[in-house]
Amino acid sequence: MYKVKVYVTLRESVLDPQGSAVVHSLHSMNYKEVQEVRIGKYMELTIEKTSRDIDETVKELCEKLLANTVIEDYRYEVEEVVAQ
Amino acid sequence: MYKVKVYVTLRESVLDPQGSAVVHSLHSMNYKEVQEVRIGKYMELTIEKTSRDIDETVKELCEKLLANTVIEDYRYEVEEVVAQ
Amino acid sequence: MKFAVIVFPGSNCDADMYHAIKDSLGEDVEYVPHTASSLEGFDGVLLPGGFSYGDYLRSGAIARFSNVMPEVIRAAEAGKPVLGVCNGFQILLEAGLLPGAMRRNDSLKFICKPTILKVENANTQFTNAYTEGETIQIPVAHGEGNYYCDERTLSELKDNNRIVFTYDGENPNGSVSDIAGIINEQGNVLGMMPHPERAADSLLGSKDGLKLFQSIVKSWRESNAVNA
Amino acid sequence: MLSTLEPTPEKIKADRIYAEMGLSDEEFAMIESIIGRTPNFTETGLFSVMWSEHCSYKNSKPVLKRFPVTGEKVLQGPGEGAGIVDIGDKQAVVFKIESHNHPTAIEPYQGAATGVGGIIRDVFSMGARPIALLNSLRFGELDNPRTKYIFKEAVAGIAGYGNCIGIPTVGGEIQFDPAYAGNPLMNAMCVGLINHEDIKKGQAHGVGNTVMYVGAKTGRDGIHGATFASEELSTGSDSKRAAVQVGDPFMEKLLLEACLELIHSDALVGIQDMGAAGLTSSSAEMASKAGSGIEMNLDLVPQREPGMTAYEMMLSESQERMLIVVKKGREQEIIDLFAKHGLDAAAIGVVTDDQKLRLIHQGEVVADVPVDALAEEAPVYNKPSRMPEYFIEFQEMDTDITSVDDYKDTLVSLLSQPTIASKEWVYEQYDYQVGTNTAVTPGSDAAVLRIRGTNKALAMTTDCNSRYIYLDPETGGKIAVAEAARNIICSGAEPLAITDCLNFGSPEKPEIFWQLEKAADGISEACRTLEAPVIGGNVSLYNETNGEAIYPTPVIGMVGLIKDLKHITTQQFKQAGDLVYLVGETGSDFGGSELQKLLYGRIFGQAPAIDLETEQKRQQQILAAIRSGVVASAHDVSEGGLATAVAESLFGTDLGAAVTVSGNPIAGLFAETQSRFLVTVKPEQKGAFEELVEDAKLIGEVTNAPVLRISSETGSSLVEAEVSELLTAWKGAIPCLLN
Ligand SMILES: Nc1ncnc2c1ncn2[C@@H]1O[C@H](COP(=O)(O)OP(=O)(O)O)[C@@H](O)[C@H]1O
Ligand SMILES: [Mg+2]
Repeated sequence: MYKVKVYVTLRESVLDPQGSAVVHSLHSMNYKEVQEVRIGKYMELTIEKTSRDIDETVKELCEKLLANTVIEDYRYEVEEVVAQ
Repeated sequence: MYKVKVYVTLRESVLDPQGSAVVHSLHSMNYKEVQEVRIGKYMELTIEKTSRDIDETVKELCEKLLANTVIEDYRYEVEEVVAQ
Repeated sequence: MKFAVIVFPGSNCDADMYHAIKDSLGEDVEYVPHTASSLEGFDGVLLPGGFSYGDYLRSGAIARFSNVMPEVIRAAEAGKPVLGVCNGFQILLEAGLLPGAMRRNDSLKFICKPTILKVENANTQFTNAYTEGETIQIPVAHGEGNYYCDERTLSELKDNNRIVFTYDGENPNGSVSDIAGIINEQGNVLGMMPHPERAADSLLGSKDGLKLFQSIVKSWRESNAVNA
Repeated sequence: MLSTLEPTPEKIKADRIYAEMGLSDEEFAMIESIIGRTPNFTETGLFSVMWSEHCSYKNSKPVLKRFPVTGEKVLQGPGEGAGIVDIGDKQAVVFKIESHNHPTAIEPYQGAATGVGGIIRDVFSMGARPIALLNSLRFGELDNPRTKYIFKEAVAGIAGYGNCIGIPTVGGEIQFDPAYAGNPLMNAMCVGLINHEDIKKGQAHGVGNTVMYVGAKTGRDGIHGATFASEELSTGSDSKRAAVQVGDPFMEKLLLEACLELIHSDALVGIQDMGAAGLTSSSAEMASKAGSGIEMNLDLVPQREPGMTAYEMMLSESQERMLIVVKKGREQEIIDLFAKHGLDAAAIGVVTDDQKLRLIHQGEVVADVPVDALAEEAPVYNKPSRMPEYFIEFQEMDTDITSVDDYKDTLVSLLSQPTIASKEWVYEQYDYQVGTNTAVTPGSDAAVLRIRGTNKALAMTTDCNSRYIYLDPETGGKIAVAEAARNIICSGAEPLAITDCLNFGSPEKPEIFWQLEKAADGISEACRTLEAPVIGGNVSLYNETNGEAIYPTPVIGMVGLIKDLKHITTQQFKQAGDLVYLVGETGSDFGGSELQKLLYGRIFGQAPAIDLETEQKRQQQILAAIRSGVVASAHDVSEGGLATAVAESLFGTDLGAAVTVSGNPIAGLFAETQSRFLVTVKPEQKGAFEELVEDAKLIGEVTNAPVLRISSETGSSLVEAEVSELLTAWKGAIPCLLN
């Protein structure tokens, strides 16, 4: 059994309206020290062990569904856990 | 200067319709090994150093704005970086 | 009676609310910007629908920190009627004036359609012109109207008759116990996802929402003993 | 500073770098002779976007000339952000349609969303308040995951943008056909209202006046979008990622409110949105129209990313930006006005008298070219045109259909064709009511919005049966306009004008150019006969994937005026006992029909014929009947024929109907003969109605029992179905295909 964590972030040059709105609001709440916020997705997947290489599977999941590679980048971490 | 990563996830007890939908489509794409998906937010903040304790600040930001603690949990990581 | 329609950046049902009050209900109403620092002179406060601050992060999350919000809270504490519709409801939740939180619709899609509501509690200052158990047609239009609260809060809401409207028949968003609208303990703050201001003119298909506003005015007149 | 990485003029010429930007050798030579030297990299970029088909219409101009563009009520024809038509009471309606096909193919959510954002800016930059959005969509068949994904995401993107900004999306049309599998179409239309006194034009008058930039910061997104839109899609198009922009509807909402306030300021001289080709087209066009020049200091352009070059800034298509010209000395007022709406405004240049676009970056002149050369003097091509083989073949074919297995099953199948099926799955995602003016919501022939404060309303629709146009572009072009007008008329409105979006394949192919010319001829003739001039539009060519063109798809957006709210009419049958009339004769018209597609899996033969005089006469008579209050419901008979039209009129009611069809039952039920209407009338108004509408034939009546009964003249039953069964097929089709 694997616990996989996937981080999907907007590509550097892509506008992040959410992030800008949050910075704006933090400034007006007087947290002027916050310079930038970028907002992405964080996903936790539980995946059963199969004969396939887990890295290969996760990469495929990300490319096909979890991330929109036209505007997003992704990275992930795999951790093997012992099923209870 | 700090780089802060904030992870906001739905509480265990709260149903995650988005996660369920992703599991559903992964299954129909024949990734039957995926058992569960939980979807949260991943935020990267760039925060200037001030006299305040950074942990305190980040906790406040999360409690006040970044997470809605009625349904969400959060955790974060702080990394100090040297400004270029 | 004089109403304030609070306008946040990104509000987009502010004008609809304004016209419902002015043209259909025939009461006084003014827009109040999010920057305002006083709500003096207003007898009721309306938080309209829309996408305040783009609904970025979570709907209502940023709006609750607007300058005018402490005044909205003060008005609520002073017992004035405060109505939040759709995004307004979301803001009231984020601000803690009502319990619970909103999740995305269980369909994960924005949904705009007429819904049938059941008036669960006709004994509030927002519903006294309806009869208990009456069904009314009021449209919804939202992407995040899937109301959530924990078990304890839910039983408290139920025990104290604070669920004011439920969806009758189809639940469009997956909200717990089919909740469409709830009221605070004091009975002067109502949050609801359906849009009564869109059901105040028969040209648009239903006039069932008008009674909600009429209820507010009626209660206010009674408690202020003002003669119309 | 010229980026050291940029090629020198000599290298641009020697290595034909201009060709990668879409300029031909001849065009590059023309540029050299206009400016009297070889252009540098930035200048080459300016010309390449401004001379792209998307901005210059270099291939389509000769065709567009054919359209009738004037009319008594036309206040502004093609050429500005959007056209304007007078609706009385010192008010006018502003509308335009535009394509965002290629971005939607690459990134459907953002592509569709920014398409909506762009057309909204076109309307509010005219000074009008946008009141409604429509769209016209084409996808491949919903039988594969990729198409389903594009369809779902494009719809979500349209919804995401329109809902957030708070403009109701009230109508549209969708067709599904393999011809669009690789190249979906996304056309968005916006309708706005304006008072005559507020009409602003995008012109940069007054030497010394200040050029200001407002809205979102400029990033590297969408660089070369206009060029990209003027190329065919190929399998490698995914790598053109920079051409996709992310929209920020919240920013646009702020910009919208700020600009509508700005319109009332006498400090404002001119305003234009930064659409395709961003800063380049907005500045060059504003100066060119006013006969002036503009000098801009690019260091002052608000930038989202560090280190952007002049080339990148000028070609960026970052969204939610506007360029305005204000009176010298009044800048602070403007800055304050925008600040009130949470926006920054920056003075970035001045209006000059030398008719040049001059750009300064980091202390150096990085471009200095005549504005007219950019904006107006793009070459115009008269492309060769040739009648395609398929057309000649189709004209000879017999398309009669002599047998179907079971009439009722056929009707059920037709109702479940995604093109006919209910689009509720789509429009439920659109907030079609925000603004509380939508008197007729999606689901009828046209959407109707009341004009607050008056007793009038506007009806609006988008239409285009591209199958007919493929079979016969000229006839199909006429039908597209006629059908739009029918939808408007059936709602109780008189057509005011149209906007069009010409989606075609590559004009380099003579057969495609022929389609374009013929369709334009057909549209023009219909516009003349039906008195609905063209007040603006958009051209999207090169809609091909791997050499295969889409069906020619000239989408028509039409707006009509309802003079009295009492005239608002919908397609739903109203009451049991009402008489059902069919207006117009029925023939064996099956070319390009839904039935043909259903039975043969493809379309062929001749498009249904249309006689515009007859069309016009019937439309006028039906409108007169509606205005005199004798019409209970009206619906045009289109895809799927009379049986489909009757079923559609029953959906959303708890009624039934019993009707009789004459002649050949297959044609009577399913033929797509043009210029036909389905009308119901209260029995007591029978005489009055028949007097007003010549070609009306009584075919049956509305019944209490929710059953549809259709019989032949001889009395034999053709169709007998519970309305609920038909409804299930019709409503369930699209959700079912998506699961
Ligand atoms: N993409 C869309 N967006 C919004 N509404 C749509 C869309 N497609 C279809 N509709 C609505 O569904 C109804 C039926 O559409 P259609 O079959 O094209 O009608 P018609 O043939 O009368 O033009 C219309 O009210 C139309 O506005
Ligand atoms: Mg129609």
